[in-house]
Amino acid sequence: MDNILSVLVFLPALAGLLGFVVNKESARAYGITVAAIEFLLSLWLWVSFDTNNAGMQFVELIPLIPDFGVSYYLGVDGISLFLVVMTTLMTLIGIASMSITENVKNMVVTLLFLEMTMVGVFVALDAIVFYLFWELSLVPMLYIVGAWGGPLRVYAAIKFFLYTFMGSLVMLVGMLFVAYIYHNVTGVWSFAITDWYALVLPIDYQLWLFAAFFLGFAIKVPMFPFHTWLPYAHGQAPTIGSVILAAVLLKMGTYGFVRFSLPMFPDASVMMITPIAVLSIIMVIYTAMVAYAQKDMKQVIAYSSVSHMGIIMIGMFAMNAEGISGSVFQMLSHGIVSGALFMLVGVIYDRRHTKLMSEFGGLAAIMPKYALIFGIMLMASVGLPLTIGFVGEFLVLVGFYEVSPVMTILAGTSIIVGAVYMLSVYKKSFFGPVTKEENKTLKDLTPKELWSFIPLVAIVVWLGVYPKPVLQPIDNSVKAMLAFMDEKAITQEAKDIIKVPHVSAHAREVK
Amino acid sequence: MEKLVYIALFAPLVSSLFAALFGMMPKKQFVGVVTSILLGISFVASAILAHYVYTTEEAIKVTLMDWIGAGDLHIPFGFVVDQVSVTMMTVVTLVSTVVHVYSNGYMDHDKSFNRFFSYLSAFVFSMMVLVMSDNFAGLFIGWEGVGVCSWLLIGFWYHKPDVSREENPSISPSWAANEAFIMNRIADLGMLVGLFIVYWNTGSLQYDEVFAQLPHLSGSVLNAAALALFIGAMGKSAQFPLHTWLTDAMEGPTPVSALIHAATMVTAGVFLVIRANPLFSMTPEISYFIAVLGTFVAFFAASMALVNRDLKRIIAFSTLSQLGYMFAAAGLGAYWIALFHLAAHAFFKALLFLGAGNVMHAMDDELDIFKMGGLKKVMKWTYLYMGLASLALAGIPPFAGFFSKDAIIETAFNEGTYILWAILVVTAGMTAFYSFRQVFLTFEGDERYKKYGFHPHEVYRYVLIAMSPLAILAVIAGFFKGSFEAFVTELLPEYHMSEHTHHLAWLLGLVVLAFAVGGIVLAYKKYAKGLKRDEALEATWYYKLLANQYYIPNLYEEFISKPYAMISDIFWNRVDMKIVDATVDGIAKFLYGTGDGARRMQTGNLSNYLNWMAVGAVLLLAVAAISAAIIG
Amino acid sequence: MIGLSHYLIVSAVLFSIGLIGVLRRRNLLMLFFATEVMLNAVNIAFAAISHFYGDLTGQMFAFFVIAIAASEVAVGLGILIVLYKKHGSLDLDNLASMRG
Amino acid sequence: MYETIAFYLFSVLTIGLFLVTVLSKNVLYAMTALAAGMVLISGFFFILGADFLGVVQLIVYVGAVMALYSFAMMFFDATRDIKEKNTPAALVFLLGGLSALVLVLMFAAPIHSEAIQAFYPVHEGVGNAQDVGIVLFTKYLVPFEVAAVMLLVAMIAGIILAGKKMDKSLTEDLNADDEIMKQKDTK
Repeated sequence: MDNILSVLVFLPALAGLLGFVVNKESARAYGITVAAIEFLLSLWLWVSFDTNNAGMQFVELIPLIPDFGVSYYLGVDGISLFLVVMTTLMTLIGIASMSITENVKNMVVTLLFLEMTMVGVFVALDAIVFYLFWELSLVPMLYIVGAWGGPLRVYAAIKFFLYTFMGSLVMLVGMLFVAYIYHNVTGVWSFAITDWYALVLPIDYQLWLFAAFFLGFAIKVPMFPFHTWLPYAHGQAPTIGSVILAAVLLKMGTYGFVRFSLPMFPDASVMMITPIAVLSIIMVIYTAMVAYAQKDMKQVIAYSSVSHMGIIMIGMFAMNAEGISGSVFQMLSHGIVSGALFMLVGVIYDRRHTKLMSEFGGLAAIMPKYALIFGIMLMASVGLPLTIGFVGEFLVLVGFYEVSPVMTILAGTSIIVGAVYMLSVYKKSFFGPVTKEENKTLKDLTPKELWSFIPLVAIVVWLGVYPKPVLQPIDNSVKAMLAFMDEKAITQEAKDIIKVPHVSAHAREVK
Repeated sequence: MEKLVYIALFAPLVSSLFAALFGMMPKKQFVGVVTSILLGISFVASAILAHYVYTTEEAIKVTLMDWIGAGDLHIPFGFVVDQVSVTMMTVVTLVSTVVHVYSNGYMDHDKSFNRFFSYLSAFVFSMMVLVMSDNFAGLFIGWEGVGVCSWLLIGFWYHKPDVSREENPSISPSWAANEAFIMNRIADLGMLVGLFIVYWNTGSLQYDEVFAQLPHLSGSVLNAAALALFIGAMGKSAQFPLHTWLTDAMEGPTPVSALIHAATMVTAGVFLVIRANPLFSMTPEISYFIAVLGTFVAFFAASMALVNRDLKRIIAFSTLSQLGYMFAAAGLGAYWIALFHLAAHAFFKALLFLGAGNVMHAMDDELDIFKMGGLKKVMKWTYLYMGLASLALAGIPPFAGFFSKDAIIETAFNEGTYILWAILVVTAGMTAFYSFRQVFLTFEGDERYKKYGFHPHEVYRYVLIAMSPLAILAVIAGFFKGSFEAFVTELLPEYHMSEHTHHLAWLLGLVVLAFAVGGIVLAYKKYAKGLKRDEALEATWYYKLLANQYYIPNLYEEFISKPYAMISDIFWNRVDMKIVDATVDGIAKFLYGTGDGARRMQTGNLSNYLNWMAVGAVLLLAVAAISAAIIG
Repeated sequence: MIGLSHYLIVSAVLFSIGLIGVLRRRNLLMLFFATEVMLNAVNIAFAAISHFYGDLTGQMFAFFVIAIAASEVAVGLGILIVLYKKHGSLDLDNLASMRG
Repeated sequence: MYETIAFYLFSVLTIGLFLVTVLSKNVLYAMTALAAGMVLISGFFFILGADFLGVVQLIVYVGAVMALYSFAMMFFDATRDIKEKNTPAALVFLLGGLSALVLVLMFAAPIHSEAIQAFYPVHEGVGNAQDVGIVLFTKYLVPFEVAAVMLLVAMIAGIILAGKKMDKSLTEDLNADDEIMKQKDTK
């Protein structure tokens, strides 16, 4: 299977097309089957991935427009591998736990198409291909929010679409400009990211390009103050939409930073550490406080997403292996945990058709299994050790401490403010006496729901206790990237700040 | 021996998971039995390890597997069983086992019986990780783990509604649980920062590697690390100003209070300081600060205990006060004395709490000691236990507390910190007073409970038997002071009194004893005959100040909780909606408005279009001409 | 001596006259005339440039302009006739169905 | 010398004639002036040595296009003056004047680039028609064919558009015929 990546990318889309001829009753089963095959394929990818190789693997390269250097260029490294696996997993679980009853077939087809674009973004190594998938991913999400959403769905969907689209257009300009510079320098056109890596740019170019890419990625992340589309999108989207949005789509932004901004503009990245860290700290604290003020359970989770993305952002700009590996790991962790939390909110919404916390209270006594799983995910969300949430957060903070102790302490307040809003959600919804009559007869998790959560709980605990299988490949690729950034950096300041880890004994053996 | 280490560590985990299997089912008696047995196994393993370490004088180190590895950071799941950790292990598992057995009786009628044991065993597991870990990160796992278990257990009766602070100072179990968790989190941030400082300056989090590196570090780094770690310790050990959660945590079931909020978890902070003694002994300023804070908290908490009416809260304040003593000892460099007091305190304080649990059980969860009195007739054994524990707490020879607490006070004198010494001596007197005020009000005097319609009765016999090991240890633990010192100073720095102090030791002891006996006598005079309320005293400002915990919870509420909620609300409604989001919408509206305005150009008249086109063409031409002129 | 600029200026003036016609007239037929004027003006410029640079490309362009003008007239007049049948006039002011 | 005189003469005449075209109210005058202007423009071409272009200009514009216009005018009432609400003269002349000014300025400016290379240079001693033919049928063959197709399409389009309902009178009442037919039927 040399072209497993192509299979991974296009299998869902082809299956999605075929899905149109599947009859309505079996659409769901069909979706689950396809997503399961896709997930197994991605697992196979992981199994056959050489964890000691820090470079790109499973590379596929077919020139598309040779004159302009555009090619169909795919590959994965330690950083993208697990994002792909997480994408397929969350899609599978999302489809399996889906509670939508109308237009199921369309939803399944949309989700499969969305899966193609998400996998495509993570495996694309050609900027144009990357950009194609990046923009294409907006369409299914627009449709999901706009067609299955709440009362304000059109507003939310359009806001989401236009906002992110605007950002990525600026990014496109940046990409074209990089290609242009590349052409000027080498005389050939190329859109391959790996070629671009070799480009050493002067500082002012780096800064401008960094800004262009930043806008595209930051809106997607979403960074403060570009985050306001997110609460609307989450508030209006159906559960499955929120799950995918929080788990995968937001990661595309942070992944973009790792894939493009850091290695391509090392000096600009170093210069922008402080502004980005300040924005991230605002994100962490401010949105956590906003989350605390929410009355709607789903909005709390939505804002908490923003808050956690702040941690991911700050880790990325730690410029050392601890921080960046932690940040990538935190992407996975946040994907799983926030996805699960949105699914959990969906469970209660299906039963009561409200997400207001004041409508609940005392649910722990009525729905103990639900309360248990919510509790586990809550603890993972606030970063309890031995859950997946801790590993990333700890590494991020460790990493950034080297850059700035004061800002680390400020960002570290996330463990406090995060606990504040999460525990207050839990207390308002699950603790206290049961006050509402209609809550007394609520059903606990059905087996279907339970079985969608069990894998997530298992992952949360497994990767919390033994993150090595995931963390090590990530770390290898990140170390390689850092070494390369350090070599490429042109200012002394950047060389000082980018910290190349000592090559461990293990890695030396491999070489 | 490795196997024993794992047995001691994982038996509580197995126990917790076993109980969790039945967590959502109605009460199953065997759950309680099985978990108790598993805890017993853990205790036996710990005891054998203790014996092994005692005889061979060598530490056992095991590494289970890698945990986190990124960059240059490598954290394994490594465990070390040395003199300090084995002491803690033994104390923790012993008290836990007793509490487990006790809980079989205490939680007898609770519908969440199985769940309770699951949490309780999970707590023991976390505590074992905390004390056994051979690195700071592992300690932090346990640190947070006990925090969560404490959250679960304080909020165990989560169904109770929130009430006003006047009605119940803790508002509700779930409120108290959240308070405890969040306050601990604040301190944990300090702890984390401590870890970061340690890691970036020594390149490791393993105790032995870190301590080996310490002499090469600058003073400011050491101070920062020590301070940050101590902030972590302050949270877990409820030192001022993060102390309010501990008394509120009394909302949890009483066995929980005994195990977590008296004997084990709250001493984790002291354990950390003892564990990291090479660091703290190199930072005299921070250590002195620890000692001063400890002394202050000892006095401060004791003062609040003087007037409290709540049985459990009095004991909680006394726990706080005793933690202050431990920190004072550790801060003054007498680490082994701190550890000794920690162990001794664990025994008699757990006993005291369990006794209080018996009383509560008998009094249908009534906690107001003003409504009790004369219980000695029906609860002979409990009276005996609580009396013994209180004697130990008051520091009356030959009970355990005398040996440990006296040593601390002597240390304060020996270090020349006479002010601290004086405060500690006065506090010892206060301790004796409030302990016996409580005992006398509960067990002696008129039977006020009859008025309120209670029918107290003694608890199950096996519960009383289960408590007996604690009672015995509370009595005799002090006799092992010498051998304990020899044992733990293998690892901890030795601490000797100077010649001068040595000569005065008997005198100093007498002073302390005098204060302690004085306190008891005063309590006996005032309360043994029955409750005579002194309205005038109760109306004074200082009485009210003490009864309201110096109004500190109110201050926190007014100046932290409420502003936080208010600012959050402003951030959401004003900033996020009205500024950030409105800006985005504003841009959209502007574009829409421009489009709407430009629509008027679309008259449908081709001639107008042509005019516009001409205008555009001329403009473009002009631009081209001008730019050509500039460039060319 | 007549140089390139002379021709270009004549061409520019003629083009502007055509532009004035386009702007001023409301009768479609007259608009067509004005466009023809503009096209011819451009052709002069092409031919002149071609001449003064000794390159035939300019003439080629002029050919194609003429070809396009011819087809434009053919199609445009057809449309005019249809319009006239429908509205009975060729006045632009009567045609406002595209009003936004 | 003759060239100079011819240039100025043609310039003045074309400008005047085209002004008449643009400003006249009478369609016939306008068209006549346009045709005359076109002829004079072919004169420019001859001066510039583009003989073939000049001939084509005469044939296509003066011959074909003008013929088309005159036929088209037969459909409309061409003798009457056109009544139209002209755009305000100020705006028109401002725009026209401005564009003329800018263009003139641009064209009058000295040309800097000396290094302009002829892609398809004029050959000495070869007739213009031959030269044009060679270039047109080699380098510009494809555009030429495309233009041919375009002309064909335009022709067909013109026929179809203009030929629709050709059987019906444009000027008389459309219902009149129907009336006559009905009357015939009744008879």
